[in-house]
Order: sequence, then structure tokens, then C-alpha cells
Amino acid sequence: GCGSSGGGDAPTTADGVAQVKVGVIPIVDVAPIYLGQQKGFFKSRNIELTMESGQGGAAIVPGVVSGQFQFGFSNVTSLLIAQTKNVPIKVVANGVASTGEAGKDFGGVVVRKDSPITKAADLAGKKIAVNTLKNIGDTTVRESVRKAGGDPSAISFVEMPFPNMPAAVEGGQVEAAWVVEPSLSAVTAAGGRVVAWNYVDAAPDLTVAAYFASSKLIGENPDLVKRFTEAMNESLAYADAHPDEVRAVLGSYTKIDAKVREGLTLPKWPTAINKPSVETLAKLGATDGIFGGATPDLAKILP
Amino acid sequence: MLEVKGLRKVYRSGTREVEALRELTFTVAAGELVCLVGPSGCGKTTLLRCIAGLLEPTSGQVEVGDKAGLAIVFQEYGRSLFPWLTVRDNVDLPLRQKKVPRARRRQLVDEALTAVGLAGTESAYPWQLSGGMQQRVAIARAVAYEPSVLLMDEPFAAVDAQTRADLEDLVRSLWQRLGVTIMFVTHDIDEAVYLGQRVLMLSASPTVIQDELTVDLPAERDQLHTRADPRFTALRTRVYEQIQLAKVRTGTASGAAGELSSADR
Amino acid sequence: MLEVKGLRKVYRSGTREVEALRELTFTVAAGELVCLVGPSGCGKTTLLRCIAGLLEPTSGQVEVGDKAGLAIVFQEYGRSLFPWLTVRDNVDLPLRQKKVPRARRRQLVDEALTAVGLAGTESAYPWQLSGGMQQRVAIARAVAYEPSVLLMDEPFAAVDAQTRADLEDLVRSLWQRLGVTIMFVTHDIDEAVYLGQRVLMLSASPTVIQDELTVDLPAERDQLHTRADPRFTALRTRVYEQIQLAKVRTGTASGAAGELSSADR
Amino acid sequence: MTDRTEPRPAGADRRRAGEGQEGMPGLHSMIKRFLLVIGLPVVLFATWYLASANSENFYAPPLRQILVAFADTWTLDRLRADVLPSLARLGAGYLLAAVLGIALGVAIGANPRLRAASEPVLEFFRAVPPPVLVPVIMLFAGIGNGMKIIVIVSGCVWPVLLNTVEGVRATDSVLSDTSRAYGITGVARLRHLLLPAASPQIVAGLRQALSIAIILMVISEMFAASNGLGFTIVQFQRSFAIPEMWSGIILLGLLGFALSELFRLAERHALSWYHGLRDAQRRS
Amino acid sequence: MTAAERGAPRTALLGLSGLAGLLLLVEVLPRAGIVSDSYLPPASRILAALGREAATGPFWVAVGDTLLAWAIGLAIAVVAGVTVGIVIGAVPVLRALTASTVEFLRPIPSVALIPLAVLLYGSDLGSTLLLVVYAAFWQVLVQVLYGVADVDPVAADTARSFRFSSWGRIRYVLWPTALPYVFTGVRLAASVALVLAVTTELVIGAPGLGAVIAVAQTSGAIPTMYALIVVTGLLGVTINVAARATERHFLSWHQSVRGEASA
Ligand SMILES: Nc1ncnc2c1ncn2[C@@H]1O[C@H](COP(=O)(O)OP(=O)(O)OP(=O)(O)O)[C@@H](O)[C@H]1O
Ligand SMILES: Nc1ncnc2c1ncn2[C@@H]1O[C@H](COP(=O)(O)OP(=O)(O)OP(=O)(O)O)[C@@H](O)[C@H]1O
Ligand SMILES: [Mg+2]
Ligand SMILES: [Mg+2]
Repeated sequence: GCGSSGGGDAPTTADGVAQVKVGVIPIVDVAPIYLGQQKGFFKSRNIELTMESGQGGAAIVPGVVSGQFQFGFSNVTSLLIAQTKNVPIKVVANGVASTGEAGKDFGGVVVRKDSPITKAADLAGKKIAVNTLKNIGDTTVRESVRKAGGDPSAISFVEMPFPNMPAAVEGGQVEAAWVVEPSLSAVTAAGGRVVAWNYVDAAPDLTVAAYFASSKLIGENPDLVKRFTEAMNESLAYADAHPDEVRAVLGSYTKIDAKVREGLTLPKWPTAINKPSVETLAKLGATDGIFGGATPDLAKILP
Repeated sequence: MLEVKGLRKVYRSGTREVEALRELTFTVAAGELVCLVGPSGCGKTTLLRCIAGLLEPTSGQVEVGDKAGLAIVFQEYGRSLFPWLTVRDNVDLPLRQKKVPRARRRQLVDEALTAVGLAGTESAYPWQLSGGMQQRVAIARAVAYEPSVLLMDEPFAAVDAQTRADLEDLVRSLWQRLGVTIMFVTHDIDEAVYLGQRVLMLSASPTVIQDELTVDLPAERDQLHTRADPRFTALRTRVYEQIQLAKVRTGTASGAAGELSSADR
Repeated sequence: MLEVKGLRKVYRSGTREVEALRELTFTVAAGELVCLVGPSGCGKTTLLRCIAGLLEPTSGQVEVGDKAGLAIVFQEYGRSLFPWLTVRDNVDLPLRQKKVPRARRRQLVDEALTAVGLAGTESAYPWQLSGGMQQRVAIARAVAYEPSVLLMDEPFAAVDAQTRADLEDLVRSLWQRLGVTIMFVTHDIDEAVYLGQRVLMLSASPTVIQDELTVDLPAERDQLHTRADPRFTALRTRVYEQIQLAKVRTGTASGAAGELSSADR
Repeated sequence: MTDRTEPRPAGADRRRAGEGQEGMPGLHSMIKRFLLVIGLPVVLFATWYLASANSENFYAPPLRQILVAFADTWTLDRLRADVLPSLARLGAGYLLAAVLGIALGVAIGANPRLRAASEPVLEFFRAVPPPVLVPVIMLFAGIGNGMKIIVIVSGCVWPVLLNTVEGVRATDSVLSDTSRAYGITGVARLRHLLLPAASPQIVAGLRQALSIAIILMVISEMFAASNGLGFTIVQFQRSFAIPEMWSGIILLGLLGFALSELFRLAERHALSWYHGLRDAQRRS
Repeated sequence: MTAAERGAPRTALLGLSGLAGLLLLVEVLPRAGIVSDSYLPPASRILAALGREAATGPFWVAVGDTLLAWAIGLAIAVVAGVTVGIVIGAVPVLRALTASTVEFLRPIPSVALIPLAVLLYGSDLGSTLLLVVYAAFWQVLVQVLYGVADVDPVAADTARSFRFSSWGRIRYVLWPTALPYVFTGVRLAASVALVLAVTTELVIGAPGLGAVIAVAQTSGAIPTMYALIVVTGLLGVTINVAARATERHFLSWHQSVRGEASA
């Protein structure tokens, strides 16, 4: 990988196949790229993919900016924050979206079986776990509470990795937690209840995450970016249409139990980015002050 | 009061095996002062360590009447003082362990340090002292402890002749005053005869008791007259001859080698 | 060959200040054997350390002809041997540093160890030896080094009388054979007279040279006859008296105290 | 021919001059010490400043920007809100680790059997990375300060423990025999022999532990935290406030340096006998 | 048979019994309901998961990757730490000059350097090495510095009086004195290196055990996660056993080792 430190160019083999590294988080959301790789959607466009799994933006964004990775996967709010700081990156393909259906989304706010909290409004003033503070989790949860008529200002959010949340809810260390699949299934299987569908509440068909590249790569190798976007779109569409194959491919890069895999609620993988929902996220973020007073310029970050 | 029966000690480490003591049997009566002489490396230190219970004998037995009242002055004086304690605290610590009242402790420490000629160095650390001074601190510590059994391993090796004479007299007066049982290891034959009621001579390795000598000099001794006594000269010659014999018996002409039996297995 | 001029040494640590040497001036000719006696704590070790260049004098100068060929036997023999090396390696190491060829080294080490009576212990570690044996290893190391200047600080303190006599003869024969310059610190007045061509007597602290004595005994000495020589007795008496005087001059009756001047500031 | 004394290391003289003397030499040596302390860092910072002046790299901004961010970020309020809680947790965790490490270390070092039985288990836990240990700790200790303190303890107890064990094992045999002969046993043996004898090595362990404690303070604040220095730095990193992030790292370094200076003073005091002993023959 | 040889099997037995006690505790805690078994599964289930993992190829590749990163990183850190430590320790001016910088750099957590590492090396071995070496280096360095300061003045004087060359002094006096400290440093560094290797893999996804743990974590595969943690722990135990054996060999002269042989 050190060879490519000069810029965003991917090393290309003699027969014109580009070696591309993509920084992803090994969760359900990125199933399409693995599926697309399996189906040869990338190979047919002369792209040879290597997936590099990192834990969140801290590891992936610097890799993309420095050209260690050609593409990366990140949630939209992080991308918006990056834009306000003028990080030289830009979205090249959609990533994952909410199902838009309360009761059937891949993320939600859960409480213990015997918790007195029964609806989103009850979350006001409670201690809620999110995976990252000042990010998509807390802004959308606040919106849920706000929409339900509660006061979101007194919620205290604590940060904790998703996998730890079931235990924290169960043990009463937090009163509620925003979890996504497969932890969501784990909580409900143990009798926990979902009291708010924050993605659904925030915006209809919310675009949650996207694939991005560095501005440099986009400027210097537009052809590669175009091929990647096409392959990605094909993969997204295919994944959306073939949930069984998605469940199967999950077994190849995660360790989700086969039984759990069957029962998971899968997200949506539309090819188009839902711009109004991104605008909503930008607005919510601004309300909650996570951009430090700046306003994200959507035109600069979205394709 | 102090009984050693069939004592044997073999050091083992790795493939090296040294029989330091082959078989020792003797008794020391309560209140007796016995000197121990023997060639370098014959096992005197080993014997003292066994008596003090610091070393497990390979076989045989050691019985000491009152182990609690036992004090020892080590040959390696430099390493037996606590470098983190001042001279005063080094002497004081065992007394505190013995729960001697504070005022009495103070008195004992002062007396002992004065007796060995170290009044004025109380607040120094051992490593700020000369070799001989360190050795005297170790002696003062043992003296202040008022033991019922006192084991001394070449305690005067590092002090000058005059101080040595003073310390010899100190040991004798202490012994007479407190009735303490003393085992005294020395290389100096004159010293052994001057001090002891009895002199035990150890052979070179493999070590047994080569000879034993009762010193029939008067109980009141002093440096000038006792050493000039013809009986004294006769006794010291006797000890000297025995030690020569011990060396010769081991078959080495130089007399300095061969006290080590090393058995590689 | 060895010149000490107005040497003064004050130890300072914290608020404690000790004037170990007040003012020493003397010369030792090349190939001379000088013995140094003086009360415990008077500064003999300090003097040797200054000569060896291990300690910075507070004032005054030390000049040594050939520093490269200087060897020293420390009073703290136990700590001056490297515990991580066997007896053989301890003796061998300085020779390797001196780049002596391997075969010659082997020979020197074997000779030296045999001379001090330690043949057979080559593969032991120092801490497996008795105190006297350790001291002899340190002596063997200095002897094998074939120095041009040899400083010895109470080298025979921990060995028995017979071994001591052997080692004394070893030092004299070495000195005669190699023409080495030797400064020899001892507490034993007889030893000083028996060994030296000259005896330097240091006073108690604050230390100056109390007296100096040329030993006009024949160059060929042996334990039996030399010590029986009336001249020998006369000389040793002279040294003894001077040392007594040194003690008395400091004004302490016991003669053992007062060699320390501690100035709290 | 006139080789009087060997040239000695300059540092030795310097140290010598500093101790136990007032007036000019003391002041002189203080200035010298100050220059020594400040010298290399100044050079390094200057190099950094010049080398980064025209940096285009988003993640390696010019030092100038970082320094500006430093002044803007670490206001008194910020220090009170984020640094104080961190320091409190750090202090609690460090002290606990020190006590635990020394206590366990003495017990294990003095008892070969206990050591044999406990060593594999301890080594097992030592090899488990704190980030994966945290969930387990959370199970038992919740997510409050207790958890963070335990995380700090779980990481920085090791250097103290290991060094104490080794220090106790290496106690001089003659000293140990002396104690036994004079009936210095039990608690007295601990207080008057084992602890002082092992203290140089214990101090080495404590010093190691100090910087590890700071590191773990940061790591513990990556989980279930809502304030603290580590939390803030991670937050900056995530929100792409890169100059601010670097300024936080610099603050960590400064903190480490300040604490280690405090430590040095304490060590000089507690181990004065040891330093005296070691310096004894090197000084004039 | 010498005492040391007799002692070895017994030591191993005691050690194993200690581990067995830990296993028992982990088995009993969840079974007795003291903690929920969905968050801390009983030891038997963890071991079963471990068995399943161990039967797969990728697992061993991951173990190999981690060990490789660990070994290279540790080797670099130890060599650098010892060299720098002895040079700095032997020259007081250097020690005084670098002290503040060392104290400044030491507490900077490796995790805070992750962006820098990714920037330079992506998620390759290089990243892991950078972080591993950074963390482990200080462990060795500080121990060596303390070790060098512990030289017995009489031993040092002996070397000086016999005109040892600088190298001779380092090789025969400084080094043996510092060796026990170095061993402690290496043992500390070995586990820190392992911790950092796994953590880096966990966070930036460099190939290795850590990456597998991350996958197990995000997948909610609790027993598998614990099984992998057990593997890192066992690696630590193995490394320590090896370190102890070398130590016994090289430090047979040292008080701490010889005391045991004669007992
Ligand atoms: N490191 C030190 N710090 C302070 N004072 C010291 C130090 N070393 C020696 N002294 C003092 O210097 C004086 C002379 O000590 P030195 O060791 O030279 O005596 P010495 O003549 O060799 O005595 P001995 O015959 O007992 O070995 C003593 O009073 C001692 O207390
Ligand atoms: N720890 C040990 N390991 C192996 N051998 C030892 C050990 N300690 C002593 N020895 C051996 O035991 C023998 C007797 O030693 P010891 O120290 O008892 O002699 P000593 O009579 O006190 O001699 P010295 O008068 O020289 O002090 C020596 O041959 C020595 O090598
Ligand atoms: Mg002995
Ligand atoms: Mg001396």
C-alpha cells in the first residue's frame, strides 16, 4: 500500500485492472459491496477489490485522504462534519438507508423488558447509550423524542460500542440504548422492547451512510471513480433484490450466528441518495451544535 | 546450651557439589566462650549459619537453647548493614523488634556505639563509613542486642591492631558481664587463644574437628601480660602446629589449595 | 614513579562533611614496596582511590607514571568481583581488556589461581566461595594482570594465618620478579614490616603522615627467620609506638574513637 | 606523565554541584538544569515548526495552527471540565494500582509457590488488550468512574507488580539472613527489609506505570465517557478537528512531563539513601 | 537431579492449577447466575467456540499475522530500547538532555497516533508496527535506564581501575547489571506489544486476531469473542514461559534466581 502514498491513484496491473482498497466497517450495512465482489460486478469493470475493515471514521477517513484506501464507507453525519472542516472527500455512491418503516427498521432505541419507558417521549431526561457522541445516533434520537412531544435537551447520552449495549441495558447501567442489527435482535430476543425508531422518525427513507473518495482521486482518476460508482450501484440494487443472498454473504465476513442471520431486519440499499434526508440530518446536526457553528455545504460533499 | 550432632552440609548448585562440612559433633556449655579456627574455605561460616538456623543442614542436628536471644556478626559486614538506615537506626532496629522500651534502647545504642569507638557517626549512613567502621557498626548492633548466644564471624578482620585489641577486651568484658555464650571465628591464632576458654580447630575440607584445646589461662586477661605469658606462647604454638597438620593432611604442599572438593556428576 | 603532593580530600553529602585526608605529600620510587598503616577510618582507602584516579581530590595532586598498568585489590572484595562471571572469567576479563593473547592469558590465569591456592575452583561463581576464597580471587586477578603499579587494600584480611603467610611470600616474590611498584595497606604491623621496604604511618583523622620508617631488613626474607630477627622486633615496636601516639594525639583515651570529624553546617 | 585525574562525565559534576549547596553554585546549576530540560524540546519543536510550516496534509497541519488551536481550546473552563475529572480518575487509578501492585508483588516475590501458581493467570490477563477487556469490566463495574478507574488499574498495575516481584526476589541474601538472625520477621521484615530493598526497582515500576496510567486514562475515556481529556481528544479526532486533536496530544505530553517531574522529586526524597549510595564514590 | 530441575515440573503444575482455578471461576459465575451467561458465557462454551475456531484456516492465518507483527515490533523495540538506553544511561549529559523529551513523549498513547499510522501505512503491517514499537520501546528504555543506574560503585570502580575500554565497561559491567531490569522490561514490552498489536488490528482492521475479534464483537458472537480473547491471553502466557526460561538461563548468577536453586 505504501506505493500509492503519492496520491489517490490506484496501482494498475498490466492488463488494466485497478487494485482498489476500500475501508469498510464489518457490519450488515456493507453487505452489498461483498456481494457485488462475489458476483463479479467489480471485476467486470476492471476493479479488483480489497476490503480493509476499520472501526469507524477515525481509521477510515485518514486512510482515504492519504490515498492508502481509494474508497471508504462512512455515515452521513460524519461526512457532513468532515465537510464543515473541509476534509477533501466527496461521496461517490450511496451506502445504506433506513427501511422507513417503524417496527421494521434495522436500528432503534431499546429498553429493558420491565422498564417504565414505553414511548419515545418517556426518553426525555434519561441516560441513553449511543455508539458515538455528537453523531447520527444522538441527533436522530433527539429528533424522535422531539417529534413525540418530549424535551430532548435533558437526555444524557453516553458512548459505548454497540455490542456492549445489550448487557448495559440489561444490567441497568443505562436506561435505554440506541442499537442496530445484530445487537437489536439480541435485545429483542432477550425480551427487550423498542420504544423509538429514530431513523424512521428523523426523515422518511433516511440515507444513513455512503461511500466516498478523496477529492484528489476524483479529480485525477474520474474514470476509476465512475466505474466504482457503477459497480457499487449494481451491487446495491442486487442486494436490495436478493435478501437471501445478503444473509448468506454475511456469513463470509461477519461471525453473526446463522440463526440470527435469518431473523435480522435488513436495511434498504437504494442506489440514489435521498438528498432531503441528508438535508434533514444537516439541520438536526446544526440544531444540536455538532458542526461547531458551521453549516455543511451539501453541494460540496454530495455528488 | 548449644549442641551440634553429626552435622553435615553439602552445597549443591547445578552440577557443582561441595561438601562443606563432613561431620561435626561438639557442645558449647551455656556461658562458654569458644573460638573456632580453621583454614580458609573449610566451612566456618557454613557452620555458624547452620547454628543460627539460616541454613538447613544436609544431615545432623543443631540445638540452641534460646534461639530468640541469638545475635550474629557476619563476615560480610558491608552487606549485612541496611544501606537505607543510618548507623543509629541499624543498631536500633533489632532492639525495636525485641520491644525494648525507648529510653533503654537509646541508652543501649549509645553505649554500644561508644564502646566500638563510633560515637559521633550516628547519623551517617553505612556507606559513608570506612570498611573497619562498618564492621564496628555490625559489632555494636550485636552488642546492643544483649543476646544470650553470640556468633561472630571474623568480626575484627577489617580493623587496625589497636582497635582490634580494644574490641577483644570489649568482647571479653561483655561476656563476663552478661554471661553470654559466644562462638567466635577468627583467623588470628593469638586472638583465638587470648579470647577463648576453648579453641576448636577445624580441618581443611572435608571438614571434621581436627583438635580441641582448653585454654587454661587465668580468667582475668589483659593485652600486655597475657600475651607475654609463656603458657600463652605454648598454647598458640600448639594451635599453629595443628593447623599446619590440617593442611598437610589434605596432601597439598602449598597448604592453601585443596580445601574444595568439587564433584561433577 | 608515584607522587602525591598536598593531597586533601573532603567528603560532602548533605549536611555531613568529613575531612578524610588533610594534607599528604610523599613519593614512591619505581619498583618500591611501601606499606601503609593507620587507624581504622583514617583515610587509607580514600588515598588509594585517589591514587587510582577513582576519586577526585579536593585539592592537591597525584601523579602516577604509567596509569595503564595499574591494578587495585579492593577492601570490599565481595563487591569487586563480578557475580555474573565465573572465577576464571573474573581473572581473565582484565587480561582480555588488555588484549593479551589467548594462550598467554590461559597461562597467566592458571598460574595466578594456583598461586593463591584456588586451582580447581575455576568454574565456580564468586558467591559460591567462602569470604577468604573470594578475597584470593581478587588477589589472583591483580596478580595475573602483571601491573606496573599495584595497590592493595587490606588484601589478606579474610584469610587464615597460614594462607596469609603464603600470600605474603607470593607478593614479595611477584614484586622481586616483575619489579612492580606496590602500595600495600594493612592493619597488621608485623605484616607491614615483613613486607615493606618502607612503612608509612598515617595519623588519625584529620589525617597527615605521622611517621615514615625504612625497613632495613635484608631483601631475602622468610617467615621463620625474618620474624625472629631482633631488628624485625625493634622495627615493629617502633611502628606500634607511633600508632599509639597517633591515637593519643587525637585526644581520645580509648584510642578507637575520634577519627571522624563531622561538621554539621 | 602528568595524567592526574581521568576526565569525568560532565553530568556527574553538574549533579554534584547542585546538591546541598546554597548561593551561587546552586543558582548556577539550576539554570543549567533548566537549559538541559528545555534544550532538546525547543530544538525538536523548532524543527517541527519549520518542517510543517507549508504542510498541505489535512492530518498533519502546520504547528502554527496547532499552537493557535491550543490557546483557543484549552481554556480554564475546558481544563476544569475535562482535565480535572481525568486527573482525578488518573490519580485514583494510579494510587490503587500502586498499592495493589506493591502488595501483590511483595506477596508473590517473597513466596515462590504463590508465584508459580499465580504467574500464568496474571500473564493471561496482562496479555488481554484493555479495549477488549473493557466490556467485561463494564459487566461488573458499570460505566461510571469506577469502570474507568478499574481500566487504569488493570493496565498500570503490571509494571509495578513485575518490578516489585523482581525487586523482592533480588533482596541481598546476607541482609535477609541478618534480618532473620535478629528476629526481624513478619510485618517488620516487610517494612524494614523487603520494601526498602526492592524500592529502587519498585520506583522503576511506578515510573513506568505513570505514563501507562495516562495512556489508559485516554483509552478508558473512549468507552462510555462523556467528559475527560481522552474523550475530548477522541472527539476532536472524530469530528476532524485535527489541529485541536494535536493540541490535545501535546497537552497529554505536557501533563506526562509535569507528572514525571513531580515523580522525580518524590523519588529523590524517598530513595535518598539509594542515590547517595550510588553517587557516594563518584562525587568529590 | 538438581533442585532447579526438580522444581520445574512442580512450578508448571502449580501454574496449571492457577489457570484451572480461573477456568472454574468462569464456569461457575455464569452458571450460578451471578452474571448473565449471554454476556459472560461459561468456560465450557468459550472453549467449545475456541475449538470451532481452531478448526478453521483463517483463524491460524490471523494468529500468524498477529504473532508476526508482535515479533517484529518487539524485536525492533527491544533492540532500539536497549541500545538507546545504554547509550543514554552511560553518558550522563545525554541522560539529562533527553529526560524531558522522553517524559513528554512517553505518555502519548499509541491509540492517539492511529490517524498518523493510517496516514502513513494504511491498514498494513506498517501501521501495526509503528504503534507496537512506539508503545513497547518506552517500556524497555525506562527499565534499561534504571538498570544502568543500579551498577554497584565498587564493581564500576573495579572496571575503571583495570582500564576497561568503554565497550568493555558496557559489555561486562553495565550490561550484566542492567540485565535483570532488561528482562523485566522485555516481559513488560512483550505483553504491551501483544496488546498493541491486537488493539491496532481491532481498531484499524490490520489483518490479525484483533480484526477477527472486531468482527466477532460487531456480530454479537459473544462466545467466539471470548474464545479469541482467551487466545490472546494464552499467547501471553506462552510468551512469558519462554521469557522465564531464557531468564533462568541468563540470570543463573543473579540473586533472584540462585536463591531459588538452593532452597
Ligand atoms: N562516601 C563517603 N561519604 C562520606 N564519608 C566517607 C565516604 N567514604 C569514606 N568516608 C569517610 O572518610 C573517612 C576515611 O574513610 P576510608 O574508607 O578512607 O578509611 P580507611 O582508612 O580505609 O579505614 P578502614 O581501615 O576502616 O578501611 C571515614 O571517616 C569515612 O567515614
Ligand atoms: N552458596 C554456596 N554455594 C556453593 N558452595 C558454597 C556456597 N557457600 C559456600 N560454599 C563452599 O563451601 C565451602 C565452605 O565455605 P565457608 O564460607 O563456610 O568457608 P569459611 O570457613 O567461612 O572460609 P573463610 O574463612 O574463607 O571465610 C567453600 O568451599 C565454599 O566454596
Ligand atoms: Mg567465612
Ligand atoms: Mg579502608
